[in-house]
Amino acid sequence: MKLHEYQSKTIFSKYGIPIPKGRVAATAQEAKQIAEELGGRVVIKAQVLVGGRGKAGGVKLAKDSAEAEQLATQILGMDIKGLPVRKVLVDEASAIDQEIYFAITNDRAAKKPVMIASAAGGVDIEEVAATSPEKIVKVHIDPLLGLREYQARDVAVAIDLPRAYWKDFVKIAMSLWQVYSGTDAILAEINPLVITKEKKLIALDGKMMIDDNALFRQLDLVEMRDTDEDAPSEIEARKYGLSFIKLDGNIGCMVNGAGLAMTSMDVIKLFGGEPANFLDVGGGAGAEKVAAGMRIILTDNNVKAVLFNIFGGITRCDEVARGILAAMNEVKPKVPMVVRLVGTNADEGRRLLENANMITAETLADAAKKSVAAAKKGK
Amino acid sequence: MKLHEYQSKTIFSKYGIPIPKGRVAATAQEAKQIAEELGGRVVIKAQVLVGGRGKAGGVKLAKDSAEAEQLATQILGMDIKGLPVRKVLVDEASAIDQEIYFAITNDRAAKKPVMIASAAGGVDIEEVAATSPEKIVKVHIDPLLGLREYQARDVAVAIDLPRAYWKDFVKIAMSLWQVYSGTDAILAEINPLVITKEKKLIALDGKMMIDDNALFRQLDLVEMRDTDEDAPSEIEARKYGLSFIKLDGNIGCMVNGAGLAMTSMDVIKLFGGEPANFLDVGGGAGAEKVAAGMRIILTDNNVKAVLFNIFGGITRCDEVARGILAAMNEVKPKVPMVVRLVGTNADEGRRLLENANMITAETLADAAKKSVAAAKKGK
Amino acid sequence: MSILVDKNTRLIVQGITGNEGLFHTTQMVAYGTNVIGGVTPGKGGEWVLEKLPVFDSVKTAKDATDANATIIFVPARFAADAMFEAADAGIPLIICITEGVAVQDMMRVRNYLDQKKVRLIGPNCPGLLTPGEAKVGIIPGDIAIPGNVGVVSRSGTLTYEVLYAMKNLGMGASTCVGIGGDPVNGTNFTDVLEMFEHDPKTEKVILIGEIGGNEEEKAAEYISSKMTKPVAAFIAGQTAPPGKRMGHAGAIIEGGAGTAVDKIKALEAAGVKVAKHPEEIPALLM
Amino acid sequence: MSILVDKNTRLIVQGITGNEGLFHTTQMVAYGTNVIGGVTPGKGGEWVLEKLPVFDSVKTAKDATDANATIIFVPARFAADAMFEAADAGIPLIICITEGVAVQDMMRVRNYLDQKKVRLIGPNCPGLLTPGEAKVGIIPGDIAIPGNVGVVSRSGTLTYEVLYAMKNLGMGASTCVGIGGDPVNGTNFTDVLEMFEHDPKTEKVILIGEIGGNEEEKAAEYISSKMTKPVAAFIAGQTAPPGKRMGHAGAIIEGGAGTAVDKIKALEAAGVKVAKHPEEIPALLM
Repeated sequence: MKLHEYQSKTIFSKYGIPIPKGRVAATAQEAKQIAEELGGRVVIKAQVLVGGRGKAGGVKLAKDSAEAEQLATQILGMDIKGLPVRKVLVDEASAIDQEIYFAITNDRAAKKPVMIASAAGGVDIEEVAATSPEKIVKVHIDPLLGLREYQARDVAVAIDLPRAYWKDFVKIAMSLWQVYSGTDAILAEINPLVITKEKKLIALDGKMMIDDNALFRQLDLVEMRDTDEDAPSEIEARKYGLSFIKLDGNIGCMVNGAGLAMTSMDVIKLFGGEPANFLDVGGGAGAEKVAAGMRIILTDNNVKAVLFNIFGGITRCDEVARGILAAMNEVKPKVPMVVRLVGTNADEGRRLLENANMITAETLADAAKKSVAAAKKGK
Repeated sequence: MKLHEYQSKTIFSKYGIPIPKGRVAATAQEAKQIAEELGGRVVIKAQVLVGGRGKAGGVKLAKDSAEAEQLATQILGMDIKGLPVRKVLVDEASAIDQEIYFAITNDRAAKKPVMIASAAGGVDIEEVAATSPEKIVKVHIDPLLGLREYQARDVAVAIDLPRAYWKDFVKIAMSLWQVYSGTDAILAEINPLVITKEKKLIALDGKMMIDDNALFRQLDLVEMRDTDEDAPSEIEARKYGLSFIKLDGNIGCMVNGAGLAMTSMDVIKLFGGEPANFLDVGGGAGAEKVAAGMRIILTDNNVKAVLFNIFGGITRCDEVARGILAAMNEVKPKVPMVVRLVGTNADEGRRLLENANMITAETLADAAKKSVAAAKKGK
Repeated sequence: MSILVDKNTRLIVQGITGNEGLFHTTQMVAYGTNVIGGVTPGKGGEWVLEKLPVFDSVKTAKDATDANATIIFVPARFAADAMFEAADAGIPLIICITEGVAVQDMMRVRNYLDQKKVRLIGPNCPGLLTPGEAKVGIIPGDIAIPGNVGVVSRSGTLTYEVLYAMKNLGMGASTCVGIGGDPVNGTNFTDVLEMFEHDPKTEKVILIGEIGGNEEEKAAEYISSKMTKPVAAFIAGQTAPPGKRMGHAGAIIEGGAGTAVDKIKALEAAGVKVAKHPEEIPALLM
Repeated sequence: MSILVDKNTRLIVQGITGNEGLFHTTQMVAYGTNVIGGVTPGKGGEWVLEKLPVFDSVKTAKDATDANATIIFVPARFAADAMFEAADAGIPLIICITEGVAVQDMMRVRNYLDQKKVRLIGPNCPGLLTPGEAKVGIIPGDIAIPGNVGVVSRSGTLTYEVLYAMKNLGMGASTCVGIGGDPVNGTNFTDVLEMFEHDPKTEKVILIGEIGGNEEEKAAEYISSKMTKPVAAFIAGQTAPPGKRMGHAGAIIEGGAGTAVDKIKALEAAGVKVAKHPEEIPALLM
């Protein structure tokens, strides 16, 4: 789950990391009022869950509240990489001396959290990593011990941070560790962390991603989820615990297991088709989940055929078959359906679907070919 | 640093451990009022930092507020093991089904925190440990990982706690771990943890000891220190960072290092003397600390001679000598002083004391003999 | 022989009285796996399938049964505790089927278990199958036959596809190891490849990977430098749209994009035959 | 030879620019100890005693000097961090002089260091002295001469008494190890006795204990079962009033009261000669 910049910075601030004065606004009028309260120059920043908004013109400097209103109007009307801008953050403008990159994230290979920092912050850090990897500092954190102050100091030394800022930097690092571990973050990123002309360290921008698997103990954060930017079908899928991604093809897929779901897409493509979605019904999917998945697939008008590929393990094929039957009763689908059931309780599942007028397949290749053919006919 | 029962239970409650309703009172009038507020039967408990108050008559049951006042008057007039009772805790009386012992403390040999529990709570647990060690359950806690719920469940199983109470017991255990680690406790003890007739688990009594070395990060707790029960000389010593214990002999001792201080007492006794105190001036003791130590020793009228035994290491003998001179100027002692300086800057120290009219000694045995002789003469 | 589990495995089931735990215990027992009991706190003293004792804790279960392996079916929020408990009780092999364990929990688990020299398989994995001897997990038993091909996979159901395709061709497996797809887990490709390399019963190996991370690249390194046995592979997600990225930091840490193309290239460079679709794999080893 | 430190020790000082650190660095250098630099965060690039470089971190100090030992003189509240830092930087021998470290900090330190196979001496200890070769700590150098007696002690200044009494009798020490008096520390009597038992230079051993804990009893066990070299001992606190107890729990955990009488009994039963006062010890070994 991604958080907006303004949400991330609110969390930073709660944990003691200095951020610029500012507030989020949903209208240009609000933006104007915030700019008036702040006085002086302000920055208007589009709040969208996608990178590159600066280059897209989503971040502007306003010299006063009148200009703030005007720029907010402009930005609130924008689409950035397909996402409409619904909110802007109005922040006091800072006079910047240096920009630093600083983040804590997971290193899956090392099985440990890691601090990443670079004196070359602000710009695209991925590019820095590619072209000047020596400018990127990484220090691993023992997940049982937690971050220790000397490790933060090691980072300060390694990025040549002027000595006068070490104490503040160590404080910010310890706070960012609290943010990361306290919120079950996958990423807690400050970019840039700036040294201002007034010789202060401030988190000018922030980005956080939270582990969806940990939301059961992060109930405050669940409320921050911005569903405006998800496709309605993805929101509906999440409600049923389905993993769904909409794609541009015409063959709807329902598969159990992420690996097999990706593979089913691969094989459809291998035989000349185009998948309409990725849908993993998960392990132990019951009838209700399957029915929900089928409704979601069929709301996409591009779908000309549906492939069910279920290899029973934790999932029982009879349960899936019941789900398919229930959904068919309700949705009355007009497109051909190819079904392949193998594994746990597959016989019972096939028996249940016998009279349901579906195309059956034995192998995955066979199922893929049949659904490609069916989709072509359906055009 | 020891905490009173009422202080310990306040902390327990803050961390979510259920305690009886009640409050502390300094006068019988207050006790009466609290008993009125609580209604019904109450327990009046002497608040002294020493064990065995129950046997000493410091814990009584009152059937109403009038009796509460009467018993509080009685208990507030008591001395328990030499300590005057200055406060009583007035708690709602509980109807008890079972008494359990439960504590978290340090296991110095294992270098780990340990949970200790016994179904035979309430009584003297030390006796249970001596006579029926099989009734005591110990489970170590990884200090980096912290207590895990299954460990608490293991304890519940091991003490045959009825299943209905497991959930609450696990909650209490997790809370007690938070108490222990959050307050830098050396001991966080609930004895007894009771099952009431109403089928509730409640911490009926509590005892905590805090690590003095961790008080720098436990500033809230520092304010809880009850100095009423310390000798004024010990309070004064603590102010200067000296480790001082008053004893009954007549030879004052000032030594650097706890081991050497104990040894100096041992050797004084070996040669027929009686030490008047234990005083460790600590490592790197400067002149000011030494002067304070000397003032504290000389306020004891029993002292007929003083032995200074300083083996310089981190402590510098010249600094100690300066402290002795400063204190002598101020206090003008009337008793003979035996001085032995060896180690770091000992020559300079001896030179400084040359004209100070002190008895000097070469070896520890020599110093002990001379001070024993001097004290005898001084009688 | 085989790796990790066989007829001598003495297995307990954590979460044995839950829906999933009970269903799969039944399946494992039916397969002939030597399941000797289970754990559900608060249900100690009960019995499952009339012959399997239920204990309140792993410790009491281990004391009573001398189990040498445990399989975990508890809900995700309790899974970390279940793994810590198994490790502390001294069970040397832990298989965690549960999916959805929080990643910070898994980092703590993994760093703790590494101190204890405990082998963890999973989480979010289908477990282990040594055909004809022991099914320790949720891989349907009837889709594989005994043989000399070691199978290791990050995926669940995709593994079933491959085992099933093998069986249809009369090809058997020595042991099938589902290592799970989570970013932080207990056992990686390289660990299992090393076990297969040293297992006399295994003559060939099938590796089933997917996009993300760099474990397939590490496996390729191991294969080219240490392995003598032939390996065939499949990588899922060749046509997947770029997944949800962990932001910039993820790419910096992981070094590469973890694409199927990169992985296939690395494996082919190590002499591994890579299949176009999973049902094609067995033929590559014939 | 000797144990732990000698002429080849390459020592850095954590807290080298502090009062205590600077004073004792001067003393160690004057003794001839191979001090090669120090650490004070924020003072990297400065010099101490004109020839010792100061670094901002143990890592940079280790990288620049290849130090193989570190001595810690930082204030108590920073001591745990200093020990973690030294261990993480890969320094195999850490001597912590600092007194007053919180005990929960020390439990974390000890459990972390045990994973790293790092040797910690202290905290709250006088450090190490191998007479004529290296003084790594605060034991005054001129009170001991080289010889064949290994000395191990929980106490600070009491150790000096014993070394001094030895010197006055012409008896020299192979190495003197102050293990420190804190309840949770890095190295215990038994560890050091084992090193002395295997050190060719050490022919006899002096053990200086005190009341509290049960390390002396454990040492007695080791001596009676494993040691071939003669051991003499002294236990401080024979006349001490019962100390401040850790409440009931302490006694349960520690098993005994940790009295001098118990310790002396255990040692004597193990064949150790126990002195009545410290200056008497050397004679027991003559």
